Amino acid sequence: MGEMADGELVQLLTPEGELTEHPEYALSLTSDEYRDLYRDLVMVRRIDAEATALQRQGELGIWASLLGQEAAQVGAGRAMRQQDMAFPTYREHGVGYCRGVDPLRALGLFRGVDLGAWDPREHNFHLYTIVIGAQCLHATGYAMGIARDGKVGGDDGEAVIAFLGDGATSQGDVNEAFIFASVFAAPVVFFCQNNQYAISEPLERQTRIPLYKRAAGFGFPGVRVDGNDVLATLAVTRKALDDARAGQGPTFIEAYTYRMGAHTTSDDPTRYRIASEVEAWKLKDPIARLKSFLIRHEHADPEFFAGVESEADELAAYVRSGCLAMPEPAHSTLFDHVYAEGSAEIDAQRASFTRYQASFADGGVR
Amino acid sequence: MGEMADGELVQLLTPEGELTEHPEYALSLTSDEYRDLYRDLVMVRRIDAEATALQRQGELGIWASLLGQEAAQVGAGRAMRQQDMAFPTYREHGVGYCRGVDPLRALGLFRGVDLGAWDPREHNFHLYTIVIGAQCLHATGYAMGIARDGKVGGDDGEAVIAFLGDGATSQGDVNEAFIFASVFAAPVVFFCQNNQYAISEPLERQTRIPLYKRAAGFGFPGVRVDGNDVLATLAVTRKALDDARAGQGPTFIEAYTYRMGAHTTSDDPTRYRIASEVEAWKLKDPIARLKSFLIRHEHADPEFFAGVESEADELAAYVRSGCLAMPEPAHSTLFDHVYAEGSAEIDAQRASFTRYQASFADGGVR
Amino acid sequence: MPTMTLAKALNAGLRKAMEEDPKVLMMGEDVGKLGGVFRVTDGLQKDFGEDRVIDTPLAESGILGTAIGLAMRGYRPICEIQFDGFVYPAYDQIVSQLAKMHYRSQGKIRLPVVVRIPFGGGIGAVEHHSESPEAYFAHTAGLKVVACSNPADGYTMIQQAIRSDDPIIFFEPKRRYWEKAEVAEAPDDDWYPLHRSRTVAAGTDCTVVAYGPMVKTALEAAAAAHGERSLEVIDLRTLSPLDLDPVYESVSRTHRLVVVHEAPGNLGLGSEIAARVTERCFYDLEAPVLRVAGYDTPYPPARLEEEYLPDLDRVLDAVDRSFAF
Amino acid sequence: MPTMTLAKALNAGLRKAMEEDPKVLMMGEDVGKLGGVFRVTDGLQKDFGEDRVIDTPLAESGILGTAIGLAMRGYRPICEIQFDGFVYPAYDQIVSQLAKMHYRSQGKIRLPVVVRIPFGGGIGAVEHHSESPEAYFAHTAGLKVVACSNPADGYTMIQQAIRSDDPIIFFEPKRRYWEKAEVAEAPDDDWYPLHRSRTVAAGTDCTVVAYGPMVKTALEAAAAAHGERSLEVIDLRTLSPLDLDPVYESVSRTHRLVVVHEAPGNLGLGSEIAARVTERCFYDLEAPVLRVAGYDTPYPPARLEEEYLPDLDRVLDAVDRSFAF
Ligand SMILES: Cc1ncc(C[n+]2csc(CCOP(=O)(O)OP(=O)(O)O)c2C)c(N)n1
Ligand SMILES: Cc1ncc(C[n+]2csc(CCOP(=O)(O)OP(=O)(O)O)c2C)c(N)n1
Ligand SMILES: [Mg+2]
Ligand SMILES: [Mg+2]
Repeated sequence: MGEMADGELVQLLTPEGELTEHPEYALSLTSDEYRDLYRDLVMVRRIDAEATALQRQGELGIWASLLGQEAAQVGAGRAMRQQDMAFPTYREHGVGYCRGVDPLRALGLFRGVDLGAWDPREHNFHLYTIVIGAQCLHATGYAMGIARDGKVGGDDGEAVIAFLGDGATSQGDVNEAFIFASVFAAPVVFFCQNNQYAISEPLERQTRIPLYKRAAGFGFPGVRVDGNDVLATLAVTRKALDDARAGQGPTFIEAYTYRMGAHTTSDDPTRYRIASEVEAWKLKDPIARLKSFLIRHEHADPEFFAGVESEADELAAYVRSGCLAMPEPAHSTLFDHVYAEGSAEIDAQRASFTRYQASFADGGVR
Repeated sequence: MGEMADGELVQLLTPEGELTEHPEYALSLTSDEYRDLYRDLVMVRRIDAEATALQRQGELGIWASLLGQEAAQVGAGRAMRQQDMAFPTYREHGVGYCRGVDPLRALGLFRGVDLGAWDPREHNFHLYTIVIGAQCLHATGYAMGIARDGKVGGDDGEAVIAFLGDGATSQGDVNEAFIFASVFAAPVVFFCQNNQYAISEPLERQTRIPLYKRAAGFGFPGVRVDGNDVLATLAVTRKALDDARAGQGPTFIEAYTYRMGAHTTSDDPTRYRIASEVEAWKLKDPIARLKSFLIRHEHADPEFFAGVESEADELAAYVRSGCLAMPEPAHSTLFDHVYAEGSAEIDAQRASFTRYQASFADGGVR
Repeated sequence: MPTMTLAKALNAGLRKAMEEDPKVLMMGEDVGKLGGVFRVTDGLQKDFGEDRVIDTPLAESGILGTAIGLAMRGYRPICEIQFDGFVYPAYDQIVSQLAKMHYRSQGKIRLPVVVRIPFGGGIGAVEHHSESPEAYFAHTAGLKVVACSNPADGYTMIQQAIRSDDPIIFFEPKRRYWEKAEVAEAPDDDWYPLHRSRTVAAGTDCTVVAYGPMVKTALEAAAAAHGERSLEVIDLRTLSPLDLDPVYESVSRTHRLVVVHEAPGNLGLGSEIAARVTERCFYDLEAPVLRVAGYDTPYPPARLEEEYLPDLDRVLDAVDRSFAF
Repeated sequence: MPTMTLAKALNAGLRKAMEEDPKVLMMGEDVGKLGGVFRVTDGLQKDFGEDRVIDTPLAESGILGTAIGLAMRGYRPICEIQFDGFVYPAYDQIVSQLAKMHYRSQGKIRLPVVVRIPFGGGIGAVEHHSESPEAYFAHTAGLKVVACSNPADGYTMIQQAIRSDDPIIFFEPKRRYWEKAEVAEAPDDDWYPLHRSRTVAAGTDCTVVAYGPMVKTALEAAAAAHGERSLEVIDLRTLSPLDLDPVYESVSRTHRLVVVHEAPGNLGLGSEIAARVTERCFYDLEAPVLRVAGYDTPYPPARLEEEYLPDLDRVLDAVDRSFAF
């Protein structure tokens, strides 16, 4: 495990930054588009780095870093059309960025001020899901709804992309999602970032064969793409979403990548993996790779890179100051939105809570 | 769906009762062995018929008939060695018969006098499992235990066979069982009787491609066998169990068959399937097929068949009288065996129940 | 409308809801061609099509999880769980996803999903077919839980549940499916609210609270006691949030309360009702609240279920014990 | 043995059980090399090997289901559920399989499976990491449910649970993992029985019952009230079956009872305790049993958990309210 047969993997850009050809997937972008992807990668990494720093300084309770997975997320995020819907795990900050979610909104959950504060409909980007695999069924159901709405097979086609990790493939819910998606030919793409670990557990605790092969047994295609290659990820995901919108049903994409950092800021990966493995993956860094390409093929000049850097600095500063300025949730919001149509019981509990809290304000020492 | 490509299916005996060859699976039996299999099929069908009759007469609350699936069950049951362990659903009366479980014991659950009364260890045949799919994980765990006990790869190898239906393949638990079995190379055979229906739902509500193909995506072999061919089923299952005992890990077997009767006696299949389909499958009857073979190739004479008939009559009479004679469970057994180590709370409830019941015996009209 | 069985009344209610709102979907195992194992969805697929009455793969978590996704897309799915004992594979989707979504999204996502569960025993079934899992859901914040007890309520409550923007676990007393009663077709605003308990027999000596299948049992007990003792029977109807005002009021008059349910007593609905009523009516009660419930054992073989399940005699015995205090 | 944290005490208890019985296995997500996210299984895989400390696929139902199979084969598996909120995918295997097997097999199959669940809030975690699901299991006949509250109990109770032939849901108060106390290495027969409650502070004015993380809170309340009011604190320890004899005895002296837990109040353990104590001690009680519990909302964002969770002040407030009755 961990090593793959060459040829299995869709790659369009080598780790050295050279374009390669693939018989099934082609992508030709303008310089602008290449540069935009580069900018995305840098921004996404910077947001992540800033959040990690904020956690270290006690401003976030925890943070799930995407370091190393930027290309997979930006490739997938940019493959989506406006009308497509994404169902993320807790790590898809990069996809959220592509969907126009203010990075500050993504911090709320980790800071502990809310449980997800953006409007999923505004961005077509659902709230984070922490229970492993559960979102794959939601995505499938949503996609079934798209089909029922007649939004497949025509010009107004819509598709769904469900994100999941390599560990998640072991959950019953994920396999049930494959079944529902297949049986109902739902327009959904299962985008699995195989970052080689589920917390401490290496991939061989979840499977004995490459993950992308799982899909065939459920009756739909599985593709393994180099998840550190933003071009290949973009091309493969675009094709899968196009197929879904066209009414071809689901595709499973295994984006082969690596979690460069800890599982979350609470984790200590030195307990379960060796430094040399991390070093080896550094050579496949998704940003360095695209940068080499941009430079070699003169898609970008030093000014461009400097500009991106300073843009990233600004974004980081925005994230930092915005995080520190996030208002604390008002105590009584504890009781808000338990039910859409309210409940006398919750109202009563809120009232007694308010009275109780007021009893302190009254200066009463209990 | 429903139609399969020829060649996919392992068959050793045609519906007309002629032997055919299969490149991978061969079986050569003595006349005695052929006759024994025939006897098994007839006994199993007769037990089933009698139980169905008993239900109609109100002696059983419900019955799940195996009519049409005799060959699949006898083939699998006879493929097992003494030391192998079976985990049935609620329909494997035929396997239970092969494992030496008194058919009366299997009736208890359906009569409502117990929840499974045989000793699973005595017969290496676990209690029936009604919650779809749950037993596949038990079987896998049991098989993991076999491996831990060092009972694979040597002469004292043991294996497990888990029974499941076509509908069951959609359950998360079943797919998780595939994953655990594969990852831990557990000596377990998943024996799926694809009888084309999950109650009223035809196979295409569970899958778009043949079920046996599911296994490959989990990293172990899947085979489709003619489940109405007892010889093929025996050969395929024997091979799979041998592989498991030898430490080769799991196999998935799809026994392609048909549920000739209703799902259970509570069901009305005329609501969801057409008579012609049933008629077509009648031509593939597993017993008629073996009988033609036995006659044509002179493995058995009319006496033999007459003997089997009268043996079956005796068995049916035994089942009938035994069922009617089954003792009602004593009321206080309600409180038995809730805990292995007891509970003061249950003791107290039993005591108050006994007092309460005694208050009626005292002639008190309440 | 005529006299009809509970199963028919539910069917009529589902049909009406599907006619009124094209976003209403029915999904589950065998709900289509077969019309459900209890025929509650009989004829719906024929009339509304396979896109609206969906035979799903055999996977309860899948049913609930995809229903959540469909609800996010604007649909109003009704999930049928075939029997009470088969809801547990969907537990995570119900408890961690369905129940919490409105709260965590600060009201931005509404999940108007109804989960229909035939529940309770008394039909001589095999194991896992006679469970009473309502407390598992009532303890879960974010869910609303109701139980109907008769055809008239079945007809209206299912429609109200479908119209509600909250997720609702809808319990149907399977052993009452075949019992008939008058069902009135009422204009909406005359309907009794979904989340209200209702006094179904007036009395003065002792209050008896029940829900689902046990309402009939409680009424039978009241009839049997008639002349000797006057029992007031309250049909709880809403199991979460509870509506105990009618109970408090009743207990303030009767001074005694017996709660009846099939589910095991330990941490059953009866415990919560006892705790609350005692807190509210502490000085009114002349005896502790007594509970008549299933024992704290797994559901027994069918031939023992008569002993396991509360019946008229056990209700009257509890009333006696209340008076003996 | 020295002073140690609860996490270390549990680790020592697990280690001892594994040394004593080669059939004891540990299984779960990240329990091997990592030693569990709370390090409760730290070092066990190194010392007992990968065959006895098993990193499983990421599937809780799979963990429980295979543990059941392993138990049928003669093993004594201990399953770790990583956090409280992740036990629900395994709910069916626990409630329909693990809990019922001994009963349905008429005692022929014993399933000595321990399910360890770090539970409760107060650590500033994200959603699904601070749940208190104990009532879901305590309502389930066939399971035994316990909660430890301190290192000494952690060390002994985990060993007793592993030795028990019944399936046990073992709750560990995660926010107390890092708190230290003396742990005594005692000969077996001196050990306090697993299924017994224990009075941890004597008092005369009001009884306070708590378990798991709230025991410390109750003790702090007792200390804070000291001089003014004398609180008797009982650590429940066994959540099912309940052992309420010490509570009845205490209430017969104090005449007042407050029950404290983090789980939502509605159908929480407090409701059952209130119902039973009122039934048994009806004439002893000078006030209704009062409950201090989490509110009936989903677990809130971390920055609101201080408001959500019972604390010393809320306990004292309830004591005040009891006296005001
Ligand atoms: C049902 C469930 N079980 C356990 C967890 C705890 N947990 C959080 S992340 C994680 C590992 C997930 O691995 P993977 O799917 O590969 O995603 P990655 O974190 O690597 O992106 C685990 C076990 C959880 N969140 N949900
Ligand atoms: C978890 C669960 N859901 C639903 C049921 C109700 N049920 C009993 S049998 C059955 C169909 C099973 O079909 P299949 O697996 O093909 O087995 P077959 O009955 O055809 O042998 C269903 C839905 C159940 N027993 N368990
Ligand atoms: Mg991973
Ligand atoms: Mg079938």
